[in-house]
Amino acid sequence: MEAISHAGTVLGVLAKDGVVLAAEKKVTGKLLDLSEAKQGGYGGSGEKIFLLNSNVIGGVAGLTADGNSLINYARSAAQQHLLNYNEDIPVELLAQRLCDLKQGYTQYGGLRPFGVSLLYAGYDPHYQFQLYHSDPSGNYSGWKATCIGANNGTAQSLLKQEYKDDITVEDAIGLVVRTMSKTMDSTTLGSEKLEFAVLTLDPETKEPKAKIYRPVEVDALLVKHGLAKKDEDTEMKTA
Amino acid sequence: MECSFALTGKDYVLVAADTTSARSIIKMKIDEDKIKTLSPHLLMAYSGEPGDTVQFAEYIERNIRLYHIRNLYPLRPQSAAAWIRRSLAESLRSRHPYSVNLLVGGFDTADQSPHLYWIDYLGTMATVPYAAHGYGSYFASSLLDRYHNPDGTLEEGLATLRRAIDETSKRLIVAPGKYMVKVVDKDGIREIEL
Amino acid sequence: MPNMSAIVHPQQRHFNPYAENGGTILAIAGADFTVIAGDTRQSEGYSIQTRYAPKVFRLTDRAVLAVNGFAADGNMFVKKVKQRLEWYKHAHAKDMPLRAIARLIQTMLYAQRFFPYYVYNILGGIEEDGSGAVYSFDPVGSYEREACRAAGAAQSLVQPFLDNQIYFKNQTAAPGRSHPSHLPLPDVLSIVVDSFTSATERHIEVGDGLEIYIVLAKGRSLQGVEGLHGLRELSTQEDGERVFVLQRDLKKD
Amino acid sequence: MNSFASRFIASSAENEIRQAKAMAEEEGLTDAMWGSDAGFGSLVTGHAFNVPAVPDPSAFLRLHTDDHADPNCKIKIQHGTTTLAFRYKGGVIVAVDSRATAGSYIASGTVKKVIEINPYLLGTMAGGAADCQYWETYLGIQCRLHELRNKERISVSAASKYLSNLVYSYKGMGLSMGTMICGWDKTGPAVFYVDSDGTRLKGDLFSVGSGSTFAYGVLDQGYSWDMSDEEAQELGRRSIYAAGHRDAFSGNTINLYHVQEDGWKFIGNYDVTKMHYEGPGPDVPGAPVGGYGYDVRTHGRFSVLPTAVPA
Amino acid sequence: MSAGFDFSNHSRNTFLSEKGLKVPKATSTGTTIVGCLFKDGIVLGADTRATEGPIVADKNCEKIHFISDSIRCCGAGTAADTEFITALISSNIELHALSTGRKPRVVTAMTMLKQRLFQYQGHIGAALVLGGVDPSGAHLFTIHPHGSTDKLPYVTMGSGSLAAMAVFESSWKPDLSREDALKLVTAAVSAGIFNDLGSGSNVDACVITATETEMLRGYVKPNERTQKERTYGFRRGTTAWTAEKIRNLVVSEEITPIGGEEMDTS
Amino acid sequence: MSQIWKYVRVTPSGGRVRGVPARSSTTSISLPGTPDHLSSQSTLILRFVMSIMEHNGGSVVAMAGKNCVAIACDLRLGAGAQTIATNFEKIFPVTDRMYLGLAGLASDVVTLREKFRYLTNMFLIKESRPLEPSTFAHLVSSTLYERRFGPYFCEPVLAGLERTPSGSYKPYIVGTDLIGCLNFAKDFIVTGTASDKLFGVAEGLWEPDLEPEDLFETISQTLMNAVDRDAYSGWGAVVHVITPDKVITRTLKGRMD
Repeated sequence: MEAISHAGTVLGVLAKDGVVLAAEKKVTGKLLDLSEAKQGGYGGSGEKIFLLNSNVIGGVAGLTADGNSLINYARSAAQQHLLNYNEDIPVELLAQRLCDLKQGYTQYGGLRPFGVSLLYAGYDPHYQFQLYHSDPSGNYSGWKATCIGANNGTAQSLLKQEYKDDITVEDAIGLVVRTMSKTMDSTTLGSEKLEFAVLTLDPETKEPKAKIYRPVEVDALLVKHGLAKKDEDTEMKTA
Repeated sequence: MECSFALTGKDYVLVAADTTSARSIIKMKIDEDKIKTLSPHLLMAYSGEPGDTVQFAEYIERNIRLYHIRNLYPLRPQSAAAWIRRSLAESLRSRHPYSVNLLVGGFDTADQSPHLYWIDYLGTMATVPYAAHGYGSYFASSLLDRYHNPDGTLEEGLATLRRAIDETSKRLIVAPGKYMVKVVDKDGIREIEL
Repeated sequence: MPNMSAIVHPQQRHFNPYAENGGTILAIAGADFTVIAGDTRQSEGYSIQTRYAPKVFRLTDRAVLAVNGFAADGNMFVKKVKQRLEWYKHAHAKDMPLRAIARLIQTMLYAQRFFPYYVYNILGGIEEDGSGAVYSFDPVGSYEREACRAAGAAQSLVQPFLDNQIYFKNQTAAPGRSHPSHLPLPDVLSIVVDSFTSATERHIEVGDGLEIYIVLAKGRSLQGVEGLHGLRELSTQEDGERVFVLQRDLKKD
Repeated sequence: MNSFASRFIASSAENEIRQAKAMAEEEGLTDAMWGSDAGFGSLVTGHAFNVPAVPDPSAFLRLHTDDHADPNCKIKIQHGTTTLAFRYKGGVIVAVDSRATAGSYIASGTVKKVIEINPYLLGTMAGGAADCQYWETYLGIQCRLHELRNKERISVSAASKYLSNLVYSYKGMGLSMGTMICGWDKTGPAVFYVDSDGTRLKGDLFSVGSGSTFAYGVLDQGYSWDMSDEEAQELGRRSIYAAGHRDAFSGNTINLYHVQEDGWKFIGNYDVTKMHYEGPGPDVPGAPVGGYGYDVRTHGRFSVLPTAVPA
Repeated sequence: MSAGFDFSNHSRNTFLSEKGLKVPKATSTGTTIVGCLFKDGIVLGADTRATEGPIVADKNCEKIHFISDSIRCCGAGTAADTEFITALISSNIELHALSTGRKPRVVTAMTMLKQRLFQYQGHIGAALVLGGVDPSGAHLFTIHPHGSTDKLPYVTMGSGSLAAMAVFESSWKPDLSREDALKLVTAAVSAGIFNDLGSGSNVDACVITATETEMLRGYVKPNERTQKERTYGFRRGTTAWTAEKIRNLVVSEEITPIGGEEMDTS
Repeated sequence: MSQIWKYVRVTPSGGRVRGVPARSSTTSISLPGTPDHLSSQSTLILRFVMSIMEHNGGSVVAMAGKNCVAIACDLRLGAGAQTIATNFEKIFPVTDRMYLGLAGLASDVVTLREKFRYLTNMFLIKESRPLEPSTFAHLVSSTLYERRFGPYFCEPVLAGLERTPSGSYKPYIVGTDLIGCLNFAKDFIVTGTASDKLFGVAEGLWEPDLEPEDLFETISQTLMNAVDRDAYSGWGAVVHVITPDKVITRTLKGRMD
């Protein structure tokens, strides 16, 4: 729990036609090799946001190593479901599967619970777009907008003020970016600090389509919302 | 000999199965229900090796119910059919495979659409607008090609079903005498007197 | 485990008068010619018995018969057909017309209904109206007149290719045009050669040599294939239908 | 005729073989061979069938030609068919497909499965192609002889009985034939089903062959005695299409015949695939607009089928 | 890989064949494979035809398999079996070489192969010619599907073995030169190619000496297809089709990172 | 699978040994679901005895072109002679530029399709690198050989574009038999009940360096004419042409009988 409250913020907002997820990266620096991340491959762009299945994106706050292990578990579980039922795993079911695992580690002696909270942003035909949160104890709950990690209290209250029930995904993106900019520890925003993902329906196939933003796209998004840092060069020099 | 038929309409699936239980040359029972209700909007007609049929159908019924209880909502028809197919294909690899032919019909409440699947004892599955198992299929499939209306009303569907059953009775020397007919639509499952 | 049925009828299991000698034959009818071809390999199992065993035989100046299947039956059958045609010629002072030969072959094959010749026959030639014709037979004599037909070991490889190239099956004609109903002789010859080289590539029992017979209607020309290497004329009369044979090599592996 | 009749009376398989053998030994010496009977040879003089010198010739034959029991047997006799014939107030409709298969290979798509016995009689072909072709040709000869002897046409009933007796005399020897003898005689339109088991049935409506069940499905539902000629022809055509579509061993083209008082008439040859996509076309009376195919006739309507590739 | 077979389908397939469905067969290489000793080492040879019944499934398959740098193995019989058993033994030989720290020996490979084949009682349908050079000299073995082996100066295997052996019997001598040995192997394989229907296409050869291994893939190609008489291109639009779907793999969405342009955020 | 006689010869396990009727060794029982009792009424309705590979029918062909590949299948799903459905696709996408065709027992087609989808996805999760055709081919091969003594009744065909180190793409087609023996070809690969017919037509029609649109014509003509001579394949067809920048999928207007 302690680890989670210090972890980078992960924030999710449910819109009527999509779900938005954003996360603050803690591990940054000039020397960090981001060549993999530039590709924006299957694994997402970095440390916080991952594609769990073609219909679910996950955001992780807590111990990175535990997170990776859980992400792998979630992906395998989703594939197992696909194998058995020939359908994408329903979002709630995926959250449940992870919580079953997490709960197991709280129950038996000699085992350490996972120090990770997760946000699940997903789509399934049962309940359309959904957003869930699960904590290390194995509890999970559904949300319209929520936040985990550092400063989550501030973010929650901001969201509470600004959230509207019929928010569109476009507005939700704006809301998320603004909230992130206000809650993050650092004063400036940039792709090396922020991960961003959106899940919508493909207009042609009506299938869920996850988009995890590449660093350049994150920067472009920040420029669009007028939140890009101005003093990038100076910061780099001082760092 | 066992015969089952099924057909879809715009917002329903009709499933019919004969009601005879036979052993050797004897009719042991003439009002056996061979259509299982798997979930509020899912039907399965089964036929094949006596013993296997009921054992397998109950195994499927219990597991689909278990999924429903665990996850609060039932499997959608397409997922249920995929899982049933997989169960049959896997059983085929065991020492005592189930020799069961199935017609799985359901109504997907998520997107309000009917679904019908033809599954045989090998674990072959086909997505079809109408289907038949048993010797009746040799007469009914061409007839349904000719008369089935994919967006017909329930009355139209029943009339077409009646044609298939009549034709089978007319031409098949071992045609069954009685059928049970069930329909699944947005309101759930109910039995219909033909 | 003892085979019970083998105990009941022991002898008939051992009496097997048939063998399969591989090879492939085909025939294509044109407007005023017919091409009949066969490879020359004779094999049993994995062994080549001979690299030159003709499968195509001139019957008259306007009829050529190709036989495939069990070579011994085939040779005997051709011999008997030739004998019957010879007798006919003596009785009627003319060659038997093609369609009559076809019916003769049917009755000769059907006479063996309960002890069949294991042969697939294709008869090609020129009808009395001057058109090219192909008749194909099953071992017990059912027959049909067609425009093109392949038989033998590689029939399933060659026939669909001919369907496509001769009958233009599955091909839509260019807008405003239609497919020709008959191909010219040079085209047919090249399709025949390519059919056999293709079959040789993919079927182990086809190869060694290729014999192509060409039957021409009365007064028709060879349409420019006169100069082909290895073309020989076999006609007995100058002014009637004419028969030619063309030999080619096929791969020998 | 006499030799046939005596053989019929004496008939037992062993007897049959002994006689046939005796005749076979004389092979090569008959007048027919000399060509004065043209190509018809043994057809005219009676049948000399050579049989193998084994204790059970029919088992021998089965061993080498019966590809149901053993797909690897060498002599593949062609099988697989849909044929139908029905009687209605306007005559007899005869419709057949044109496919011949040997194993999975489609040996021909242009087989004529209606045998034109004479201008008033048609026979259909199912089972062994050679058996049907040969014996129905032979039947044609006998019908002509009957006409010459009796100065009137043979009845459909008599012709079918003749054929039935003939093939029954070879029962157990491996003939395979299922035919419908159709015609018009003094009694009006008539259809008889005759097969190599010796069954002979008079009836209104028959279908024979591997695809017959599929044909029955459409035929029975559409049949009535009082149909118009156009409706009847359409029903025959549609039923063969149904079998061609559902049965792997039937298809290619449909041959349609209509028997009326003045003899039979060939109505047409229809490609099964063209029927599927386009139907017989507007020029054909009684035909519906558009193709017979399920996906073609229901195009644009709601369907539970996911289209293979969305256009 | 093949450390363990999964037999779970076996009872199912028995069930299916009881239902009357005949069980199909795998590709096999009706084959000519040969090998002979010469002055400096070993020459192996093989044809390149793989058949499925009377049909040629592969005109140019590779039947000389790698075991180690100086050991190779020709395979006849069920194609997949020869492929997998040589791959497995190759891997085990490598491990064995690493654990002993010595160059692998031909007898070691031979023993591994025969033990495995014997264990499977002939059900692994691999008939092998194994040859190589190791510190103890050049060795040539044949290994039969049931696990029996022979060590001979010249060997042949497969459906063309009789034809090939006839060549060896008439012309093989001890201490042949490299050229003569290669010529002899080519002649032996060619005899199989031309006289045995199960063998065909090209001659592959492999010369192994103490110092180097030379794999001569397609050493002789006596059966190249000649130019076709016609070309068979079709006019575009010949085939009638009813529906089309094009999936673009290059996403046209190009993001310009700076400049404040509108971008696709969907 | 095969018989090998010591010293003498290897017989083709795939085929019959000609000259010896295989009857005594073959158990022939009629397939359940075919009208046995009808045959007692009329010998004309056949009792179909067929191999497992023929039970459902279906065929697949793949061809290489110039900087492109194509793969095509028919759409029939049969149960013996009866056609059950005409929308049964046998080709599945594995990655963007790689398609897998599976012909054989339909149950195994679906089972293997699901299995390979699972294995592919797990590969991507674990390795997070693109799956290339040459890698996938060996995954297919070893998956099938794992069941050496109880095989899946499926013969896969793989067609794709392999990324070269320079970043361009080269055609890659490969087939395997039902126990995973890889068959690399530079021209074409065929499988299914029409395989011998496909071999014949493809050998005649295929030419090197065909452009995508020409390759489409050649593979379509090959498939359609081959399945038209095969009783168990046909009823429409689907063709995929894979080029470096797009995949063209077309449904053909094939024979429906």
